[in-house]
Amino acid sequence: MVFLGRLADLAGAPALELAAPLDWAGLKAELAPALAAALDDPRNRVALNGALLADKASLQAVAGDEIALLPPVSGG
Amino acid sequence: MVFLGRLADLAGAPALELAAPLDWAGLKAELAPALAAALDDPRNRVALNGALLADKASLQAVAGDEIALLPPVSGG
Amino acid sequence: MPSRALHRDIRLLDAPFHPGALIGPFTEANPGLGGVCTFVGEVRSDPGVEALELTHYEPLTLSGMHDLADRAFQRFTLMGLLMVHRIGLMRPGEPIVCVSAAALHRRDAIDAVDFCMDHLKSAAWFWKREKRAGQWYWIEPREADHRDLARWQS
Amino acid sequence: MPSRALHRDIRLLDAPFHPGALIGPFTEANPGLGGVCTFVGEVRSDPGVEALELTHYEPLTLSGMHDLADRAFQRFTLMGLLMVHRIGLMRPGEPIVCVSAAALHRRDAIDAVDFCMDHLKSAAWFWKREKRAGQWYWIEPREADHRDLARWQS
Repeated sequence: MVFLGRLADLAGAPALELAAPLDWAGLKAELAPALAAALDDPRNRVALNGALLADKASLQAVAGDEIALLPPVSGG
Repeated sequence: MVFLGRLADLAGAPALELAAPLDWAGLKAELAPALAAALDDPRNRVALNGALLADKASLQAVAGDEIALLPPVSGG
Repeated sequence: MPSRALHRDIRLLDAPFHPGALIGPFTEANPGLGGVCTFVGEVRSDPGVEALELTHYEPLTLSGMHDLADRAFQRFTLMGLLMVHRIGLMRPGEPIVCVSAAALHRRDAIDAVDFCMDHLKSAAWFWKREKRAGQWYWIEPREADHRDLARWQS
Repeated sequence: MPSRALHRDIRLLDAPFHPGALIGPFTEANPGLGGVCTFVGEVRSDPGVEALELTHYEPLTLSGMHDLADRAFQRFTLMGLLMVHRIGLMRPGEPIVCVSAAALHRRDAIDAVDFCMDHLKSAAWFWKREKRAGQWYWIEPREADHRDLARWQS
């Protein structure tokens, strides 16, 4: 799982290895409370293998998948 | 007197020497009818020594003055 | 000019670049153009700012810039579009973005650059932080950037 | 940046010029800028057009460009403004106008270029004619140019 922008600071690292498979509830259970809360924040988007999820809670990740947690962008 | 843009074609030359002094009526009397009509056309502006006249008919030119007849501009 | 290929050059660069070296070839690649509009953004010399870092998310950022170019080509009558964006660590004075649009008419060229810049500033996948007094601070989106973006919704 | 001089470069040129050679020094003359917007207009390769000639009236044209620059500096927050316009005989593909604005913020730079171009196109003292099949034809102002100009009246 990769964390972008300020969420990398919150996670303490730009990436984290998690055991698959994972659904939304499983993912939140694996993360520290602050990161689980960031997952729920509607301003933060989730991408699976480079594709944004329209409905984050529908996440279904299997071994080898890359989950990305993306905070609001802050400009070029 | 100088003629800009298409008015130089109408005048047959870019410039013309006229005897001074000249007021508006005197200027029109010196010019061919087509040019006199162009003078009256409100789309054409008149400058005296590089300064646009707000009221063309107030023209008072003396020896050495440059009168310019300026048609609508057509872009850079 | 029937069915000539549209010229498109979209890049993410992780090292300093010289906009002038891009614009000459871009202009020459669009013969017959009426006008070229170019915007170059540089890292401002704000007091106390030592460096700027732009992070991107590779699977989204470049494809997002291509989507933006597609929309610019749909919305404006363009001959060519150049969109180059820095990522990584930058110092004040370094170019950070260069967008150039070539068109038959100036309105399309100017508006396309305006459109692309507004979207790059507040809808592209970049995260920016700046270093002041040895500390990094994340930059929040500016309200003015959101207002600029909203101009294109109509 | 307290009380730094504003950089202004306004010129009429009667021979071909290379915009790239103007923009580099212009950008360097405005250290600390946030963005530079540049528009370059070229003589379009319209079918049948062999040449273009721009006439000006020297006592009005250059001073009119300076007045326009004054208004741009009043209306937008600019650091520098470059406005270079060709006069005389030109061939398709030759640059005819180059306007560049440097500012702390992109909105000012882009809008200033847009403003100057609209005024140069339909309110500056130039007369244009083009040669087709060996004959010269005077160009009338385009309706679109008047509409573009009217955007700035409010």
